[in-house]
Amino acid sequence: MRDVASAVLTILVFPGFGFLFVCALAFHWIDRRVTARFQGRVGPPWFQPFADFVKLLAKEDVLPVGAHERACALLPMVSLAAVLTAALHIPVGGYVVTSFEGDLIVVLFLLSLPALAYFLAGWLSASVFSVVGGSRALLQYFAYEVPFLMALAGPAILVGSWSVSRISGAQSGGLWTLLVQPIGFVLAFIGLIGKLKRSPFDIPKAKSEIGAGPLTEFSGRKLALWHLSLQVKTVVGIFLLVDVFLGGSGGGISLSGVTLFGVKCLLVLLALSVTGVLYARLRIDQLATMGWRVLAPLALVQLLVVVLVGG
Amino acid sequence: MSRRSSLAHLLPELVRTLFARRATVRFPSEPPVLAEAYRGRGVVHAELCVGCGLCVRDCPAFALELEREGRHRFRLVHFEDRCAYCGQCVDSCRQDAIALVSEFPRASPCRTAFTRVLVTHEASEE
Amino acid sequence: MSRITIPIGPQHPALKEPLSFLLTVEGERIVESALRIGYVHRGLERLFQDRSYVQNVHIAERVCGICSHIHTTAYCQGVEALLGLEVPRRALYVRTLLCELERIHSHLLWLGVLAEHIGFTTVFMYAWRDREIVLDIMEDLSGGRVAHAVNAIGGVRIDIENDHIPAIHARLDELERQMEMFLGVIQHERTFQARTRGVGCLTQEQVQRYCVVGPVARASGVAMDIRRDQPYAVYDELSFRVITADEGDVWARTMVRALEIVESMGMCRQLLDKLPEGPLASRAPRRVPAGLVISRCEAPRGELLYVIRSDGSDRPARVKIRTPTLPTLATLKDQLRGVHTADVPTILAGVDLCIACADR
Amino acid sequence: MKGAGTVGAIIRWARRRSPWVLHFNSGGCNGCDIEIVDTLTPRFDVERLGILKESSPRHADILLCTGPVTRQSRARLRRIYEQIPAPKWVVAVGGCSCSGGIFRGGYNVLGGIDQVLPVDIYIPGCPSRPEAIIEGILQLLETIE
Repeated sequence: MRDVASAVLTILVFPGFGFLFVCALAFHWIDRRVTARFQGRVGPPWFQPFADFVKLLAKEDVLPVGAHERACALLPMVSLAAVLTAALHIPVGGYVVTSFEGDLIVVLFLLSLPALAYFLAGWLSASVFSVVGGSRALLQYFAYEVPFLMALAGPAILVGSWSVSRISGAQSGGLWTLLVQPIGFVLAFIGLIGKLKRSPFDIPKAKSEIGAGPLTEFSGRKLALWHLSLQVKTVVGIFLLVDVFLGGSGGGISLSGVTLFGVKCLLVLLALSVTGVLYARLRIDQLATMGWRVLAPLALVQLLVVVLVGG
Repeated sequence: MSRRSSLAHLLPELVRTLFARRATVRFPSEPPVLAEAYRGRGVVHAELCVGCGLCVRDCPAFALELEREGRHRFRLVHFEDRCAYCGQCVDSCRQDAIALVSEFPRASPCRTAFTRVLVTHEASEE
Repeated sequence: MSRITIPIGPQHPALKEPLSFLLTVEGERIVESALRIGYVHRGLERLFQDRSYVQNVHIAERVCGICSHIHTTAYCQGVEALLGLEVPRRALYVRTLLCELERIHSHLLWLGVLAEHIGFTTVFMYAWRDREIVLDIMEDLSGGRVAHAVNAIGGVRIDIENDHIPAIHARLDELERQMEMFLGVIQHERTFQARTRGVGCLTQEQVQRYCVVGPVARASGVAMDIRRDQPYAVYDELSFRVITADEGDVWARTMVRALEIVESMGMCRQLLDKLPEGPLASRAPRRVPAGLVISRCEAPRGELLYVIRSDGSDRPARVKIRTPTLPTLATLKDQLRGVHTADVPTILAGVDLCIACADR
Repeated sequence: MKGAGTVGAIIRWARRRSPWVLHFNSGGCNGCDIEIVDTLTPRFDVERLGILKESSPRHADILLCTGPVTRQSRARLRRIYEQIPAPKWVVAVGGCSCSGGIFRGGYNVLGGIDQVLPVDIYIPGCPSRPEAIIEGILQLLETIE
């Protein structure tokens, strides 16, 4: 009985949904604030993401005629559920809900589900902008996903395990994977930017080109869930990167470990924000070219090095 | 420019901005900073106004109206919602009675609030 | 591949002003585009006929909010010519100074808009932040950030006090430093180049066929500038270069405009240094003798032309405005053919449309 | 929506602190439009007040209109208003969107946003200063139920 209660508590509060929700809003705020500071502005107050979320929940929910209503209602939930589930396998400060051999694959799969949901949302919501945005999202998915997968395969091969917590734990004594596989980290970082559709890869939702992309026709609750799923995805993606490449919490569950983990996460977030403000948005064909001509070969080289030298 | 690196070209400016004095005004909590010359609300020195109507004649937006009831009885009405704040009335006035002061007109949910009587001149010397 | 039709506008984030496009695309390539304008047609030329010459100065100011001063300059210049009025030299200097300040403001604004359209939000923010420097100068001088109400028939309505001049110089110094940074970004930032080089090309021949004017023409190697070719106000007393480029793409237009800002700052300094003493306006009669006049000015977007016909009364019989944006609109069909949909905002921003001017 | 008790208070609080705006130019001269864009940029930065400029009507709460409404843009203005999900508010920015301003009497202008849509707050000025626009929006937010 106590096991069930603690399991429920784990999933709902820490490091489950409640914790992720708070983290997502906090990271989103930090990101906006840092971006604003770099641009010479002040940025939103700390409660801003929460206010936005509540306001959207309380707004009217409309869809245009011709949109697939059930799918449009379901897709944001699928997207959110996928990233929340992925989070259960990723150690946070050394603490993980469930871990098994091969959960890295599951995590990667769950993290790419939102991209498909995003594409379908664009395709099914009966607006030209969202259709264009959706097809761009799909093209972009193919450009970043392969290098991203290969970059994350490197550490797994090195450690000899496909479990996120093992990979994270294996670095506690020795070197961070970042130092062993710098190219892999850079590729995974770039892949993450693509995954999160952040500037300079915010191609599917390019404001000045196609409105809000696939989300153009969404409003109210659905939009709130979409935003939340993207914000949670940011958090989960950063956790994953920290665990796989930056040594996680440094082994074990301790206060210093958790603090260290938090600091590393914030550093990755800062890096994401800085990359976001430094560059102009690329065009989808430029991203595809970059993905296949530069990133994929580099990932291949990194993998070969790992297999030949490390393995 | 001596720097030739093409990746992260904006970085020095980012750092400079980060440590520069903040560019943002603290407007709602502090009063706005307006230039002295700013052409905002219209005010009239009622004692100088003779009701000649030159300002009304030259106003490009028909934002001024002179309601005349006799030689020395008139009201000068200003419609802030029509006004272009161009200052033509200031130029046209030969008595220097009208001025645009450095204060922007306030928003209002109701258009009637924009109709302001600038001068009410009752027959005093008659 | 299937064709879809994308409507852009009249409300669209890529457009600050209403304008409507129907783009037929195959995949991400545009095969055809149809343009519809007229959303901002307010019937201004008719309004000019209904109001007196004095009121019309302010109507001209509101043809366009970005290049407001140059419209009043062209209008006042025309009416002054009809009147045969001698405008005091100090007034002409002030007028020219505002023209150049407005050019800086307009080009910086445009740089920001372009940057936003290629997803370079930071440069957008910086450009608009530094634009405030010019706006501050203009507000201190004229009392208006956007609508300056400086021109009047026969002169100007504001004066530049001598103790103001060092402050203006200091602000221009600040802006000069920032311009160096912007020029660096334009020339060296790789993602910026990737989005603007080779986009929206116009050849010299196309420019001449469509009668394109202003920075767009100069970026295609056509060195035309009313300020040099037919000097008005006091441009014949200033030294400046006419900036041109050969590439004819959006990048070249960016470069031309950025360098023009630098030139304009130099001109502002010359104007402030040479500012003569004297009266600010000569008295203009309300009735204008019958006649027809053509007044040309170099607006931030190119040649602006006012034709004013008078029948001897206190209001014009006809005012016809030919704005620099009009010929540029005609080139869009050519420019948009075959390009990537993502380049549409870049091209639209690149030619710097001013629909409020074009529609009137 | 009249929320009862705490939930209603939270929703009201959220609405006041997260107004997303959509900008529509119904035929203005650009003056107010560039001042609206100016409120987003470093000098005024309305993001610190929670205001975001959205690109899709579906995401917006407040419609910021400029211009005297030309005949050609009237239908579009109404359509965009209808696309915004409730609760929604309309702000008329600038003299010409309040009353037609200097363009009043033109053959192609209707003379003000309130000829087409119910306007919740009028911001005068030609063009309205960024401060005036911010002040107007804040004044509108005060009245949100």
